Amino acid sequence: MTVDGARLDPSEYDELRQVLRAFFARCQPSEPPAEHTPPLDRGPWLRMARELGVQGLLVPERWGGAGATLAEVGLVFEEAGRALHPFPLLSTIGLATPALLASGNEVAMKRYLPGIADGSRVATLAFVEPAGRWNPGSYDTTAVARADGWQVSGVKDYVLDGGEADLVLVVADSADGQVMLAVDPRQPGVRVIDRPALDRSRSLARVELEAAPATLVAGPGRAPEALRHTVDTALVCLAAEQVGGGERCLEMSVGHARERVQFGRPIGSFQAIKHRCADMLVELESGRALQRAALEQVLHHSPDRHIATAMAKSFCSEMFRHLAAENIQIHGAMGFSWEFEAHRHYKRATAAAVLFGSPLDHRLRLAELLDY
Amino acid sequence: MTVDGARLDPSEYDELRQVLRAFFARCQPSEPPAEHTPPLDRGPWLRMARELGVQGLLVPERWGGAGATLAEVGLVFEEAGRALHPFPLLSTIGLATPALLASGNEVAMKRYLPGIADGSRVATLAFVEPAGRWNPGSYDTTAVARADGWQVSGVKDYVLDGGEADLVLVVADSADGQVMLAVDPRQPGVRVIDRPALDRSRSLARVELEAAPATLVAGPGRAPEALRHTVDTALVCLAAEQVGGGERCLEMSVGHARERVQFGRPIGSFQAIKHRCADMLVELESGRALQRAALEQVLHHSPDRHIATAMAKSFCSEMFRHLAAENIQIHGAMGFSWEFEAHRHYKRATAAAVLFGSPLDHRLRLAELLDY
Amino acid sequence: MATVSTAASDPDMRRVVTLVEELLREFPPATTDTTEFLKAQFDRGLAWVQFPAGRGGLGLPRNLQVTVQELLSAAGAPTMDHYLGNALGVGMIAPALVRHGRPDQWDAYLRPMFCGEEIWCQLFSEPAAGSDLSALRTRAVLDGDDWVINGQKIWTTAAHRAGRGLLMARTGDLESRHRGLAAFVVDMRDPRVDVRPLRQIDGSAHLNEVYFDDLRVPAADLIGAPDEGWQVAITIMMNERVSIGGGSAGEGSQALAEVVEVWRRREDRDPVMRDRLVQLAIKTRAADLLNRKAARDLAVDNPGPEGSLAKLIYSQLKQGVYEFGMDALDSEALLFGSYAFHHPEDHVPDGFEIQRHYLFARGDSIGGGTSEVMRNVIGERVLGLPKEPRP
Amino acid sequence: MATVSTAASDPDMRRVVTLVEELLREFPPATTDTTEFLKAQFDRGLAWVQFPAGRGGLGLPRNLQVTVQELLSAAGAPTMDHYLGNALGVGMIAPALVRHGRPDQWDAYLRPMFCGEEIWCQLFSEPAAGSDLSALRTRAVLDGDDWVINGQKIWTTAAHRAGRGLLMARTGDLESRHRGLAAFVVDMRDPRVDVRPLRQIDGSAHLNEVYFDDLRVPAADLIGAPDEGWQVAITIMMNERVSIGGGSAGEGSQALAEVVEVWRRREDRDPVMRDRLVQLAIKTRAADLLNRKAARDLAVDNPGPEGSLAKLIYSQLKQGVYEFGMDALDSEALLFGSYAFHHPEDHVPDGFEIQRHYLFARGDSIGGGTSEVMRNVIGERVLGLPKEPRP
Repeated sequence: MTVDGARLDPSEYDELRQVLRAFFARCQPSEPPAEHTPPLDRGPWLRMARELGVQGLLVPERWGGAGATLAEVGLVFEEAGRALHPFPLLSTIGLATPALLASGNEVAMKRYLPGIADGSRVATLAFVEPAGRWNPGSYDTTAVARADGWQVSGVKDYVLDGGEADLVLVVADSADGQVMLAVDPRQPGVRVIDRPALDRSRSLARVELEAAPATLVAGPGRAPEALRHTVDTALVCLAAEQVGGGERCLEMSVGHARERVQFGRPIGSFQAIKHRCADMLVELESGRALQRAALEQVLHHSPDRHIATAMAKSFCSEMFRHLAAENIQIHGAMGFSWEFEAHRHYKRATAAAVLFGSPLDHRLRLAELLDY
Repeated sequence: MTVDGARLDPSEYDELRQVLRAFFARCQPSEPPAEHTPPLDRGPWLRMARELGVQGLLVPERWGGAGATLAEVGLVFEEAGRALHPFPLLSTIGLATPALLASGNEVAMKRYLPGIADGSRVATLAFVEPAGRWNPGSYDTTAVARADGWQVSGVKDYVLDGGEADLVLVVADSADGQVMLAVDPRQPGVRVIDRPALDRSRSLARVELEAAPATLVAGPGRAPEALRHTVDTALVCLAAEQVGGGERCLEMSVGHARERVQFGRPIGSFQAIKHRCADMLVELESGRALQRAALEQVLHHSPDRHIATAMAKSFCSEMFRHLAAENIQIHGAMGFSWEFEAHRHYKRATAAAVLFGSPLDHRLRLAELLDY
Repeated sequence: MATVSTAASDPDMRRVVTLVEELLREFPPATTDTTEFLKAQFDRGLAWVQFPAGRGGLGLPRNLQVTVQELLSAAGAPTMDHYLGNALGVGMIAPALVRHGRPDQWDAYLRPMFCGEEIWCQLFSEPAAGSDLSALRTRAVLDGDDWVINGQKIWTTAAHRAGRGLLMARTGDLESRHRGLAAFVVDMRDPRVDVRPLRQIDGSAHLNEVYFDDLRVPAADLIGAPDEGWQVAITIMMNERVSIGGGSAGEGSQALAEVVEVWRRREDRDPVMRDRLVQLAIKTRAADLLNRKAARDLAVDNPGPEGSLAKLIYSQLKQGVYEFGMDALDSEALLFGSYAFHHPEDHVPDGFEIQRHYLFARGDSIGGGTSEVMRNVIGERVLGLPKEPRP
Repeated sequence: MATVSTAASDPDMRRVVTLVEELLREFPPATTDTTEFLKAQFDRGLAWVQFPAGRGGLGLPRNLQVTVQELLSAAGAPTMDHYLGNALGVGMIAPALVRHGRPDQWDAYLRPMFCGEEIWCQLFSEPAAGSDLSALRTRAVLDGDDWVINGQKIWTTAAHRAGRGLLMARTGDLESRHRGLAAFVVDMRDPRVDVRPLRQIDGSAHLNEVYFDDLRVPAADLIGAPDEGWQVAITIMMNERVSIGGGSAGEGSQALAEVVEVWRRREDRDPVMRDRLVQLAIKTRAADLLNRKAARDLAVDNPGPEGSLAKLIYSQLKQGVYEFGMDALDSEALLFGSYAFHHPEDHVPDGFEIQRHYLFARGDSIGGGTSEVMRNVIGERVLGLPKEPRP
């Protein structure tokens, strides 16, 4: 597996960041309805692909992408985290795209990546099962090769943006070991059920497969390592999103603390608030440092990358959850109101901490990796 | 095992408290020397027995004591904790006295308790061994019954006030099970080695026994339960001492915060200090509530007493350590100085947290007892 | 209970125990309508034993009410906190009415309040004055025999179902700060009172905005003097902290029991999680012990700043407990039922209680005085630390 | 390292790398006396590359010094922090001398300071003015060509072995607060300077009291103007936080490594303890990453408030790490070697390093500005929050 993208010059990062921030601000949806996660508005999604090329950043140029690297993708997730946008980014470019690239399967890449890059295809990866374990040893979902192609049966759950996806990559066990398959959710034998999500800015689905027709993307020789690389990439992307979310929470808190007057003074002049904000900054910058280091290590395929991603995800999860909670506290009753943005970050932070394994799950892995 | 003492009327508690506080203040030793824990000054110790009857509080009247209860003893430890006095109280009245009482051995009680009550006998309990485990399943120290009496061999460590003790109660394994024996440290076969203690206000010793002559205090039918009761009692006493220490630390912090002026204001008017003190009070009062509840449960031999003592010791350990650290922080560089009282509380708190099992040890026991 | 047996030697205690026994005999809880029972309880002076005789009380020390509640609760009778949905009125406003109001006001308001016929709300906070009442802007202007009220309140609990409200309004100018405030009883059903529900983090609307547009309040409905509002507010807030902090005995234990249930359903009992649970159990025990002590120590009409301690502890504890609950749910924590708009009294359990309580617990450190304000109160009023200088 | 290879395209970087290579070739660290090596390093402008040429520097961006240190350290050469025991002078006072002093002062002080011939101390704190320099009382009165100094300093690091001190004294009246302060270079060997060691929590005397009794300081030893002391202090404190906070790269990792060693000696690896250790490892990694970033971002002579961030993080981290170390020692934590009075440079390892570091770490959140002051600096100077109102 190679990372052959060309990295932007860091001087161009600020520009990319501004462009992304402006775009997300422009297409920020109105407050999500309470009863369900809103369906994806495909207009802005296509515009994002066409105007910004976000979905194709990681996709090599020969398949319609920009051939950039995880460094640029990290920026996208920081900005998406700030904006709290319900775009299916984590599924499509955080999971499915690296999975396809890591498969090394030229046919699959040629078939699926151009659609991802041009925004016409939303894709996701279904690996977790109803028990909710993000790093299981084996899967109950089984894949069988038949004369007319593969068939896959089983139940996947907590599938990110499963209800929106045009392509579902399914991880399953076959007689010869773990495989990764492409499933078209509109085929017979596939049932996609929306799950009511705590974080209404990211939809979740259960995908039930009954002898569903499937195409092999990675066989037993490749699938386990491809999955590991995909998860490392997704951890870095999610950590970047958490950094962006934490940054936004701190920004809101500081803004409010400067403006809001109580007892005749801006509340930010009280040490209780000022020191809380200072501690938030310390946590945010620590998380950012860990996330950036993890990104570099995954990018360079460094031997310590599993340690770095586990550290980043574990720390950034708790950082964002804490900052989102502090942001509510600093805003007082307003922070607790439905109309205001703060609670949506808190829900995003709560759910993001669980996705791809809890902070404790990652620390348990770290204890092994560090030989403690 | 019965608790047959008569409890003081709560209205008399305040008076007892004042008497104790005045006494400890009067015989507060000058700052302990650095190189070693100072030897016990027997004068004040005897005076405390004669004037206040502290050592005989738990001792029934027929053996020269006051026949009071653990409730009064708890008060003594709160005040001793405040005063940070190096009296061998925890060993003599927190361990040895309840062990003798719990043994049910009238001969042993008649022989040893009067000397404890009148201050002429310092006593301790040696149960821990060099591995430093406070709650082991079995002991390496062995006791053998011979025609001319018992002999005990082995090494005990972290023996509280072992260097001062006139009587060492030793827990050992015999052929028939756990036993408790009385050993005179001046007998041949006994070697007592002072250990350099982090907390120089409480001396520790290693006691090496080589076929040392011993008298049986509790046989296998009684010793294990007597030890359990003794440890429960000692946990309550130590927790009371921790509450007293915590109270003193908060008092010092609040006093300093009221007086010390920085940036033109008393530092206690800054929320950073004020809120810290408020949080200290919350912890202190929580610890006090747990300690008092545990005391009542041990006093009434309630079925939940093991839960209550483990909760009290675990929480009060962390409370005192935290309050002692905060007290240093609030005093700034002065809190860090040898001349000032704050660091001695910090050392006491650090050591007290380890004695009779760490907070985590107790929580592990609680997890079992609560069936979590 | 040790308390009851110890204190029963006291003639007041014996009197109260006898009255409760009579009440329970004449109105067996199992077969008596709740409202009827509560009226009988009020008429025997067992509503608030510390209140004057004939006004729901017996003029006895307030801590005897704890005994009353324990005895009633043991007999299955309705207890204030659990059955009335009027904790605000019964727990906080009633003591303020008795302390600052007139006997004719006691007669008019206390009995319907206690038996649940009239729900009360407390109209204090405003958009520009959350924790800082001295910045209130709602104005009351005397016009003949009426006060005319204009302004807006916010974060008002239960306003949507309240019959009466205790309103804090400014009778002086803005510069008069806390000195120019008055407390009024207002009729929440008056068309000049506009109540708009405020939706919160979990979709529920516990709170409301309330607008007053030339509401006329008879001068007789002023509580105390036209500049006594600040004192009324302090009485209410002290009681509020006891109430929010304390709530019913064992509030902490209830939250803990919920997450222990989730924990015991788990297949793996991770030791790190288990230790967190043990720590929460210890803190819960401490909080419940402290709270019971605070309830016993309460003197007549005079809850001290200890209520702030209890409120601070419980709000942190509940957040910690439900965070543990969410972590124990693991991936199930990703799911939630409905965020549909609802009033809290409509709530039907839907299997996502941990998630809902987790979200809602964030408000525990905000409503009824933020944890920051609680720490100020503890630092200044309990520990005697100096106040912040006024700018 | 990625940094070196990226930035080596830059001509400044190439020049520095060449100079270091030459220095190492001419003075092989293995066979060169430390002082001689440091003099040669100074003369080549590699002491502080951001300083003027001929004064230990090359007039280049400060961040290139990081490269110098990395290259020297890799070659086994003495590095400032580890070999000099003069971190205070080299890290904090030198930049202030260059920023606020005169060229003749640079010539007099910088070379002996850098090569360790003259140790420096910083005479700021006083008993009545710990964190609050505007309350300083030590007075400097001009008498002919001399300033006459009277007063007392406290908590002065290294005063007992310092040849020179940078003294902050009041030239105005007390009401002039921070405006009436001046900075002087004083000769610590003058008999009118009385240094008394202050013993600390572990028996060591890192700190001192210093008394000045009619000490005469030539007017030429004033740094900057007689009212420029506050600016000098700020320059020093900003550099101090970088230095205390940052210290040498990997300070956090070193503390962590110590306790990991204790941990690995344990027979049982309790999972709760293990998780704590993992959390500390994560925080250590974050702190070292942040610190390295801060060191790289340093602009010439202009460390920003980021140093406060690093100091706050490291002080908390080290306390947490050594608390873990003590808990990992279990009953052994009850023991300690000697509390005998000693100067820090006399310290010989005695097998109780964890205990000693645990005790000493309590000072990390106090010395060089308390954590509370650091949070104020971060809140006000990084986040732009409003200051406390002056009373």
